[in-house]
Amino acid sequence: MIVTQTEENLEEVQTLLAQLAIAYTRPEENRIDVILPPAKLVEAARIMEDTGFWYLSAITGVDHSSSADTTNEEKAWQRVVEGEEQTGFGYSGVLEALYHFCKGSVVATLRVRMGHANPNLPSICGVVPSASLYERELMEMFGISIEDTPVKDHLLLPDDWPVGVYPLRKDFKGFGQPEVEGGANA
Amino acid sequence: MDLPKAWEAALVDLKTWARINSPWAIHFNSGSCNGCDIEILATLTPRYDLERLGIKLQGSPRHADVLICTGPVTRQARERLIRTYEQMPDPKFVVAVGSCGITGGAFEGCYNVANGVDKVIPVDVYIPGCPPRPEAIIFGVSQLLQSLQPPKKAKNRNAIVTNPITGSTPKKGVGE
Amino acid sequence: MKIGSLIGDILKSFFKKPATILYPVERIHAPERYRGQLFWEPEKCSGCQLCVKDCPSNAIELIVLDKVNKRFVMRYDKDKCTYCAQCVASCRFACLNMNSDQWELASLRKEPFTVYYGKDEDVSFLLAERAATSHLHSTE
Amino acid sequence: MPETKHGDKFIVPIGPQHPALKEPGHFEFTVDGETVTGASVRLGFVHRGIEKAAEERTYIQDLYLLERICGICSHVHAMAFALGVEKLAGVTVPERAQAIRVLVAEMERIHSHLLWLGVAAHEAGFDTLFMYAWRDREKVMDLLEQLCGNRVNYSINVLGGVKEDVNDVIRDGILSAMDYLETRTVLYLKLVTTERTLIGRTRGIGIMEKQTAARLGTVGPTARASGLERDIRLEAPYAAYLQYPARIVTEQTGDLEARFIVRVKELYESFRLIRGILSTLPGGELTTKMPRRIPEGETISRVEAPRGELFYYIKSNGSDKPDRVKVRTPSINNFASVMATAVGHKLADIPMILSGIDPCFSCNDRMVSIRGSEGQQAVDWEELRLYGIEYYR
Amino acid sequence: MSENMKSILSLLIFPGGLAVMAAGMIYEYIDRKLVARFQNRVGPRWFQPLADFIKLLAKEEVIPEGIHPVLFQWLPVVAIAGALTSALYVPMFGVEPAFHFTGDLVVTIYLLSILTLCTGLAGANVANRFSIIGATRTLTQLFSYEAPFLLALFGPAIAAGSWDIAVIEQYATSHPWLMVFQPIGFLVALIGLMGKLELPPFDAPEAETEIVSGALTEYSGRGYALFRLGRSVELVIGLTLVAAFYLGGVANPLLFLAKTLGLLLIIAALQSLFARLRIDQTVGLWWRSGAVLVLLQLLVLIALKYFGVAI
Ligand code: SF4
Ligand code: SF4
Ligand code: SF4
Ligand code: SF4
Ligand code: SF4
Ligand code: SF4
Ligand code: SF4
Ligand code: SF4
Repeated sequence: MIVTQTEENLEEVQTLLAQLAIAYTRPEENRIDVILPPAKLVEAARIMEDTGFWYLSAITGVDHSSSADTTNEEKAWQRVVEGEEQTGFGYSGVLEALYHFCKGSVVATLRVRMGHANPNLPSICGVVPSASLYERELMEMFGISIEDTPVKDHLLLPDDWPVGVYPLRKDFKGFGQPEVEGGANA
Repeated sequence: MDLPKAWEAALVDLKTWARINSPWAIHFNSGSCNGCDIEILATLTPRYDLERLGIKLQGSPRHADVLICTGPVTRQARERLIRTYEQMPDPKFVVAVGSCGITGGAFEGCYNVANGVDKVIPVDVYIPGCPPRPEAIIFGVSQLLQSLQPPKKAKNRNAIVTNPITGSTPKKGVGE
Repeated sequence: MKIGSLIGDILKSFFKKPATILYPVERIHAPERYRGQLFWEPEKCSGCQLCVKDCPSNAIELIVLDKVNKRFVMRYDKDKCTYCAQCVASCRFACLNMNSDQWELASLRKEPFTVYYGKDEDVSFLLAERAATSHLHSTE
Repeated sequence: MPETKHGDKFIVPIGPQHPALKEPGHFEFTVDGETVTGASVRLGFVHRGIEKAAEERTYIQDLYLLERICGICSHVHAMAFALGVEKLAGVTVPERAQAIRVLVAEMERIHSHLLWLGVAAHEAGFDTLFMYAWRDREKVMDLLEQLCGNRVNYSINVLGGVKEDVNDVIRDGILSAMDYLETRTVLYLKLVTTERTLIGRTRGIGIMEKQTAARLGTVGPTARASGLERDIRLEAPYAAYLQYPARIVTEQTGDLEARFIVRVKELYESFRLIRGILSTLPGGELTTKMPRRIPEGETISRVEAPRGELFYYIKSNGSDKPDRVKVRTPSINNFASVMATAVGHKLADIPMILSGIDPCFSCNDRMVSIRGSEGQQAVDWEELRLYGIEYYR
Repeated sequence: MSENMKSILSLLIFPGGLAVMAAGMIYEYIDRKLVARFQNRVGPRWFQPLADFIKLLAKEEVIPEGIHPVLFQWLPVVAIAGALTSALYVPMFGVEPAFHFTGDLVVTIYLLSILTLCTGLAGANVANRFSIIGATRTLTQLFSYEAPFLLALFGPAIAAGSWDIAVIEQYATSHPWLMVFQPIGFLVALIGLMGKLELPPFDAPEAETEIVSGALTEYSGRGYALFRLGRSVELVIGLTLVAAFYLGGVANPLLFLAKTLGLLLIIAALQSLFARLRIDQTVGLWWRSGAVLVLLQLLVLIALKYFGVAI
């Protein structure tokens, strides 16, 4: 029997994660977003696991810079670290990883933020084994380094993909047509 | 001595006849969305039954005459596509199915694709559509077979429909 | 557990007419809504370019010969089109439609895939102009 | 492939495949002696960079681009995206449009399950069943073509509604096809539960316990065959599923046979839903006006695809192009579950586990090569399986 | 006509060469057509096997690297020669076999196995993993069905008290259909024939979804054409043997056609009915059911014979 106790579940997450979170928001009626420092991520994941949010639906990476303002990124990151900008979205110079845990209709998202320069995350594979694929995707698509994840090979990109090029970052503009076609004729 | 010559001509005709009536195919997915692939598979099923034209899907490139290729050719698929093509014995033909196999279609300009099969290997027939209906695929293949026909007999054999598209003359749509 | 549960069905199939349609021998018609080749009527077009903007695969281009007199030519690439009909939905003047009977588009060459729509004189004007410029380029 | 070897640890790669029907993948299993200690998967043979391209195109173009992530469940992709964008724009889509979306989604489920049944049968070397399943599938394809204008990639969605309406002719056509398919489904259910040669290849194979399935985030029929009641249509109803509630189909055994049964039984459920929708189709408009620029915000859109939960995350920045679109397809979740169930098993079990999860896996190259100290040693699927039999004797 | 001329003729034209090849193609066509009809589709045109054959002959023959080229090229020839030679001992089209001697039954059966052995060798010769697996499976399967098949054909031989195919055939013609008295032998012979020809559900050695095309994956052109033709020829010979032994002989061409085609119909239906057996299931089936049952039947036969009961 599937029960949807949206409100109760949301309350539960909120109270349990209260001491770890920097802040939280309730963007939609079935969602809660909890902003965490990267160091607290694993702990938070374990709490989610224990409360029945064992279903990790996906991990989304987001690059918040628009491609124009990457110059300011360190400054912006500074503001985040200093707590000036802790909620909301749409500020620049920040990479963010979103861990979507689901239970019934509720989506609880753990959000951790990093600067562009040296993004680092702990792996949650110890808690949620199925995170492995998504963490690999984060690594190759956004260049976030996850030191203790079990497998670090490429997942989607070819093996001869250039090092240091991360296609889903905003500053990646593609290789342009000639390169791809030239490669094809080789 | 005319006889050997006549014999030779007959032999050539026989070979052509056999080639046209027994095109075995191999199917290669080079990054397509599966749409074209399921339509290709559908052409083998009772509704369309390509076996009645002698077409069989083969597993090994060594046994195939026709490479049916779908998708815009991703970076990873490129090598394997070339290898498959090289493994096929001559004479061999390539059919590019689907808009994205011809030009990249909706994926044109994506960073991981080569925008079309003919950027990688030579293509003999292009079948646009997204995906083309199974009938349209059959039509494309019959175009290929027709082109193998010696010119004098090209018309009335096999009851294959001729291409209704004539050059680039603009036409009005029906129903206007 | 049984073995050969399908026996009734295969026997039935054996005596039934095959489900096959004999396509290349008998021509068949697609349903009315089928989205085949795109067609464009120059008379009604306002030149708003909405269709071009919304096309997911750059399959159409509206070439403006004379904006004031509404002389447009539409270039259409059958091999780029994804046959999604978004352009048809976007056009407020119903200039575009997709023909349910033109789906046998296969060709041995890529050239026939690019077609130009428009009033006859506009198309021939454009093509002549293009031929001339390409000639210029080649002699350079 | 990087070859790694520490002591008696080998990497065992499986795939990439022979080119055929679906997405090719490549798997690598690390084994320590007999036991699998790690598993990894390599996808991307069909990776086209859609997520990046989506950021560079307008919402309207994205609708069609995303629809082309996959030709088998194209409609649910477009629907998930459209629902998400409509949520962001604060637009209410007319009821009739929502009902038609659900109608097409259920028809797509029928086509997808029949397709799967056929392909699975083909994998098992049961070509007659393959032919019959695909022959019957053509009925649905015809209807979809009649209703939407294309057999695959229907493109019936637009942002703000649907393009095409259901008229009387189409409704009658669908209803009579449902009756026909229902009689056929009886046969399929009989086949998958009683045909001995088929059961010989499905019963007791690839068992996944409910607990494991739950922990690994398995979705769709694979999860439901393990007794897990997971179905977004019920958990978080979207579009018109509130008005036309689905019923869940589960099996407890969790083996390959259960997955066959769940999928076939879900066909009945789809027939019921379609009949319900057609008998009480709400009236009204098909589309509503959509802004071209979508207000800033982010949303999550989840729908139940034929293979399980499909997850979209859409972030807009106020312009006419999305800032980020994340797509998580059901398959990747089920990949994760194979990867993890493999760990701790004997190497000899791997082929079973792979083939047990999803037919897509079993059609990945059956070739396994063990990289041992004496160079490369080729082991095929069958040898590996025989080896498994031997091992357990 | 001298004896030599006669044997050469019979080897090349009738019943050895062209005639059997033509018959092979026709029977292959009928088989494919029947299966197609069982699957509710139209199926191939009548000249399909011929077109396939000529096309393959005209194709480039790729000789893969790292193999024994002579072996690679000659194996198909040996294979088809074996199949064709065996036709000389079988009463084709209701005509007396070209040759016969005491014990030619055993020789024929071994000649029939040459094709399979060649297939196996051909697979093992090639450095392609699919081929090697295919070869292994082919040989595994050979060992599993060969014995029951042989035993199944011995049944009528014991009944007739001779190892000469022609004599057995005459015995079968003059007695009621042996199929009635030895139903197990009949079934095993028929199914053994399917195993021999690697028809579904015994097609694990060339399962397309698993190992591409098995042992013959690397063959293109002429070699592949010959192997395929050899198999069609075996189909005809096998059907003839079963019809001659179990269905009351093939005394005249009409009876021959009627009986072999009847058998073909059964075989085609069986092909469409089942899912593929895994190679271990095949082996298990043959040894556990096939071999044991035929052996039992043989023992009963021998015992009856011993006690002088007329069969
Ligand atoms: S042409 Fe269309 S349907 Fe075919 S593979 Fe490409 S995107 Fe898919
Ligand atoms: S149908 Fe779609 S792809 Fe084709 S021109 Fe129109 S908008 Fe572009
Ligand atoms: S949308 Fe219609 S009116 Fe506007 S340019 Fe296109 S065809 Fe012309
Ligand atoms: S959906 Fe994922 S796998 Fe598919 S193209 Fe996009 S990024 Fe690649
Ligand atoms: S799960 Fe993925 S590959 Fe499978 S049908 Fe759906 S979108 Fe396509
Ligand atoms: S799970 Fe299977 S069917 Fe689905 S996308 Fe993956 S390979 Fe394809
Ligand atoms: S899933 Fe199987 S049939 Fe499909 S592409 Fe992969 S290997 Fe081929
Ligand atoms: S095994 Fe054959 S029919 Fe099946 S998916 Fe592969 S190529 Fe297609």
